[in-house]
Amino acid sequence: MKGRYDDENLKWIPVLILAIFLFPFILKGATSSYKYYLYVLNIAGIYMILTIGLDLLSGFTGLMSLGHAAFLAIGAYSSAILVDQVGIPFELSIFISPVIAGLFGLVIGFPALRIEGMYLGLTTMGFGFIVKRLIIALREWTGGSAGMPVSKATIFGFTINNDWDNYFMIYSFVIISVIIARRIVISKLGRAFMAIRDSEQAAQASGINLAKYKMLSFFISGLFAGFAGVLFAHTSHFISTDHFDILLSIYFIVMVLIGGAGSIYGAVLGTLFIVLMENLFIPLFKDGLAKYIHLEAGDFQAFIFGFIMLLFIIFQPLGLYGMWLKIRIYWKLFPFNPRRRST
Amino acid sequence: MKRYVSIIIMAALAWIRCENRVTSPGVTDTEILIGNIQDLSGPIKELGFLIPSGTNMYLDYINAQGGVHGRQIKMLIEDHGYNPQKAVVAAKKLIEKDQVFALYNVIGTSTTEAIRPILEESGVPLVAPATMSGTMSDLSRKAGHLIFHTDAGYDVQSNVLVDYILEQNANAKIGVVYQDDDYGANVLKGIAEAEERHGITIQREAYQRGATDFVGQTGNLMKGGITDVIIGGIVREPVTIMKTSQAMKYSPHFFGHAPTVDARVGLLAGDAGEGFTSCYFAYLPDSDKSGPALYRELCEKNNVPEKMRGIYHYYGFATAHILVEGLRRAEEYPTREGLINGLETLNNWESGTYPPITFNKNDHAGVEKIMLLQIQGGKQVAITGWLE
Amino acid sequence: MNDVLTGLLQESVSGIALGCIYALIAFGFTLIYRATEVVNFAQGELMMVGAYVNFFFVTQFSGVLGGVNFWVYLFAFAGSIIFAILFGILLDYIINRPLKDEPVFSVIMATISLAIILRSLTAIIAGPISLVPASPFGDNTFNIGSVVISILDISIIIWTIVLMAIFYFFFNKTRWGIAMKATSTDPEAAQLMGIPIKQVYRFVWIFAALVGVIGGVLLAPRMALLDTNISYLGLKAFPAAILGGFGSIPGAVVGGIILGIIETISMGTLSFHFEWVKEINDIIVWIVLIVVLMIRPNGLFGIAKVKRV
Amino acid sequence: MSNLSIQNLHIHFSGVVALDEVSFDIKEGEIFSLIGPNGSGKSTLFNCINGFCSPQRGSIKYNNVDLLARRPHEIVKHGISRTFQNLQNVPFMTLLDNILLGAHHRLTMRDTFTRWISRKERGREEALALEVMDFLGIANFEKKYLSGQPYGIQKLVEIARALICKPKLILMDEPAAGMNDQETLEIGKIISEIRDILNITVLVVEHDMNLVMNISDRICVLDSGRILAMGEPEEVKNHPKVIKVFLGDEVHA
Repeated sequence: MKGRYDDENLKWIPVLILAIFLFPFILKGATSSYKYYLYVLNIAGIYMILTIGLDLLSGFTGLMSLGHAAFLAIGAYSSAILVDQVGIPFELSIFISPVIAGLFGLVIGFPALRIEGMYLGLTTMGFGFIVKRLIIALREWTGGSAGMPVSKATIFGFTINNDWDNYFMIYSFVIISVIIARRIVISKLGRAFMAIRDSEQAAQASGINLAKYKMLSFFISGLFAGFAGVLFAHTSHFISTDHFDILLSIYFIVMVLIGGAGSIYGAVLGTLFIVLMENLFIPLFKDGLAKYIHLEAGDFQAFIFGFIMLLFIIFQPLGLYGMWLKIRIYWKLFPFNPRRRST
Repeated sequence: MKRYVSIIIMAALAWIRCENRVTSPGVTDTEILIGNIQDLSGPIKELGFLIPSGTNMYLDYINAQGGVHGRQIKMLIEDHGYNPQKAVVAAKKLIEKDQVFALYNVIGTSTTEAIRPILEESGVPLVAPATMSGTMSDLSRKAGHLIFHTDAGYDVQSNVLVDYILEQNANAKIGVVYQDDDYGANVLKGIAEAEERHGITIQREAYQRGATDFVGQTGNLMKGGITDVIIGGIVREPVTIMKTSQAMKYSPHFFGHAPTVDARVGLLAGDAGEGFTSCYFAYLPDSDKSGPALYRELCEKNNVPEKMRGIYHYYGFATAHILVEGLRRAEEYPTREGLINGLETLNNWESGTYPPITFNKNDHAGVEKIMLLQIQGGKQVAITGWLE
Repeated sequence: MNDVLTGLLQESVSGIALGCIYALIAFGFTLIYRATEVVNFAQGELMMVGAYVNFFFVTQFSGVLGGVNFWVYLFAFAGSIIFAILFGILLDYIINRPLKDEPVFSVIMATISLAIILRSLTAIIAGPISLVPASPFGDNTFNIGSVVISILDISIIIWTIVLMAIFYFFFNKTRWGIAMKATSTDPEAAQLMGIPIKQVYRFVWIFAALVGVIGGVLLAPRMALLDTNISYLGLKAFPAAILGGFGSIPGAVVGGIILGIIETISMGTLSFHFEWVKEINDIIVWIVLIVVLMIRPNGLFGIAKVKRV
Repeated sequence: MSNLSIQNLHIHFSGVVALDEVSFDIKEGEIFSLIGPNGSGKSTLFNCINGFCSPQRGSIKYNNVDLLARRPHEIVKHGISRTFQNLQNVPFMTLLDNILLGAHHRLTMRDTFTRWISRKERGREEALALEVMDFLGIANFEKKYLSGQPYGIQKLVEIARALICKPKLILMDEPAAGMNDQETLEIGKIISEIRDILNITVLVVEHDMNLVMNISDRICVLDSGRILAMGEPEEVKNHPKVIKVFLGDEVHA
């Protein structure tokens, strides 16, 4: 019997995974500055893991979070302290640190039982500030606002040395995260999350304990973010409170929404789009343009970024994944395309 | 015969040296590429604009004279928006893609700390990071041997200020107002050292980045009977604090760290700012040394607008001297090691803009001297020589 | 004891003035949220634009009128208000119209990108160097007992009261105001009743721009230096709007003032007497907010939305 | 044997009395209808049974279990499920997932994890839903997203979601609202079948008098929170007070 989950062209997935792992080799052949491109992709990969978790929370469960950079920070700092100061091996820290972030998720999940919508968003934003302050206050371990250096990751004796190694480590974890998140979404858990988002009453009438599942959603989201934090710490080798700015949290939500909330692939695409846009395309564009006009103000990059985002939202409000679905439907129906909605 | 052989050997040697010339990244026969990472879109974008402008003014001057060893110095500027993550991206771009010879004047403490691992990995030296963190020149830290720090740390500044205050008035009660971030943490580090050395306690008052209101802090200083206040702010904070205390009829002596050496402090604070004492680690743009004189001359020549001239623009100009001197002292066909070795030969070197600078294998803190300046009649006047 | 009381009073006056600025920004949030359920992340940027525009007008008019005097400020203020109205109309066309059928989240995203655009565009146009804003009131102060009050602070407080009174009158007594109220309660029903909701939405954006610009004009002289960073005050006004209850006009004012006072007092008297307050005084506002929301999930003045099943 | 027993239920919201001393019993295996004008407290009664509202006085017992002491999500464990007046579905989930949502408490967490790995297990989960869908005649729609489906289908999905948890009592809030005559007949048939084939007690709130009269074993008439009349359809139909409330005074005048 063909299961209902198999309708999404599983045969392409191994090809995609292969492409992900072959990409650095192609890049290396194509350009000598491949390490720079790989580094940007690595950031995107780390953020992807976080935004997948954020999507489970905000896109699927409908609980707004504007403080996700805090979970990233908790994961990063826990792992840095555990590995470098307590002496726990990295392989173990991968499991412990996300759980710590997840437990913090429970702490912030507790107000979420009563607070909703934008109110919750702002509560989580406050949580972000509180965590930042906590990190500064624990300066004995965290180095306070000066930040702290972090050692390189070592997995089973193999040290992850440079961007090349990081790429393979990070994207392996990204693939695992996507698979786990997909599994969550199509299981009882995911249904419960979506039911909470769309109708709390129906969820309760179906026997879903709102409190338990909201907390669970925060916990899982914290796990993903904390895990991203572990990778963040051990691949950038230096963390400080400046890394985990409130604006970063807002960017995370932007990534999820640009991709299309409520879809795992959307979160991945949105993250890739924003990170590449901000760190790669716009600087390159600026370099290209600098040959012709002299740019006095450095805000030019930010302006282009905001402008592209605005155009994107106005012309594609459903996000990248929505755009992809539209294109797919377009080709499926090819000669008989529906007219554009004229309103 | 012997002559021919020796000529051939000489030619071969010259050829080998020629081969060596082009291997160093960022250096061609006509150009040296330098990378600079500034905050062009973040909270201190004003500095991100002014400092490189000053640097470029000096580099243009040097380039017009034929450059260093016949090479023009070209500086590429990237933005980090005061975000360490973006600083790393920018550094990677400069080093991997643009292939710069060296990094220079990266601004901010956390941002500079964040690119340490990259410096270590790629062996690119960083000359004159624009941060006054005291631990920047610590050689035992990662990439320590690659960083040449030319700013006096905030801890040094705090120490000197406390020493000076106690010298003037042994019974002074000192208070400090600090920004509650890494800037403040560095200030407090020096304050704690000074407390221990003198056996005094200093009242601490915090404020948040971007705060507009200092009534609470000023009131607290007043209640604590503080006679000498050290302000670890930039421009807005000393101005507002001095105006607030004037309104509250509270008149202690005010002191500030290097970022407060801005002509606008005197301008904005008016008579409330009279007597405000700040400290700086270079000669002021209007002093009569050779560096400042050149600065004024170049400003006139390039028609630099009046609002751009000032301590930040000058700072970019002043630190560029050290970079250029380092490049001069590197070999004729510079390598990164050559630049490092060249800079490490500086021994009490007078740039005209800075106090005598010394770098060697064991010391990468070029300047640990500061000079106190006081606002008198709305203008900053040097009131001491170099203090250590 | 007397000393403490004076200190508290002194800090409260400053706190109220600061709180009024927060209230004005929070009020901008409230207006747009009430009508469209959109949280306008660009409200702080609107304020920043207002401050810059006012600065521009002051320099221009003082050039025309020869020197800075009372009339210059008046004309500049009038100019800023006209600008605000035009700007509000523009925003309605850019943000609201194209996205009127789209989910609320898209509009929120649009406001985030608008915030980025405004911040960078202002810096590109005005240049990265900080400006020195002037105030018609200078640094003048007066004393009540031992409490020093700056005239600038008083003018901020008075302006906020006047604006709130005008808006209160508008919303409760005029036809347009009542139409806007109706639209915010139930847009579909309002449309059926013949209320032109397109115009109502345009009015909402104009008002939001107006309070933003006025807030900017009032705040700029208090900042000593004018740079684009003042837009981050928008983020600080969020808790004010939330504390009062998103969508409530008195809530915005009360929330703003409470937060303003908490901020100054925690920096002042509290941290003088309790050393540990220094460790938390940038998050004390958030702690208060979270505690209040735990007790009243819809803020102090907010009303819970009832959903029929 | 008395199954659901409601005693002296009283609830008021800020002065407005929604239910006033309402008492009745529902026997196992009957179709019991609640009728009454808008605002007479029918939905409130449902919400009380379901735990969304807590009444000021009175008791609701099901098989001697005090339902008022349970939280909303626990009610379904005691064999009571419900449908809603306004559709409470998840639009961006497939029909199958929407229905499986109702099976939430039947699937344990451990099964969930095995299901992650084993495709066979997933098939078993789907079979649960397909069974119910077959019963309601909406099979073959299972992979479609709910959003964009006709109203009738969405309504049936609600019923399917209530049925999949194998309840002993099902509360149906206006199942025929917004449907045409043909669909209403269908719904009536389905309600009868639910009782006859699945042996589920049905408590239904409905405005469509024809439907109510056709399917009900007993009817309770509510007006302004009070019980006007209760009994067999014929009995209620001819009750003078009921005629007065439903048809107005002019009939008698």
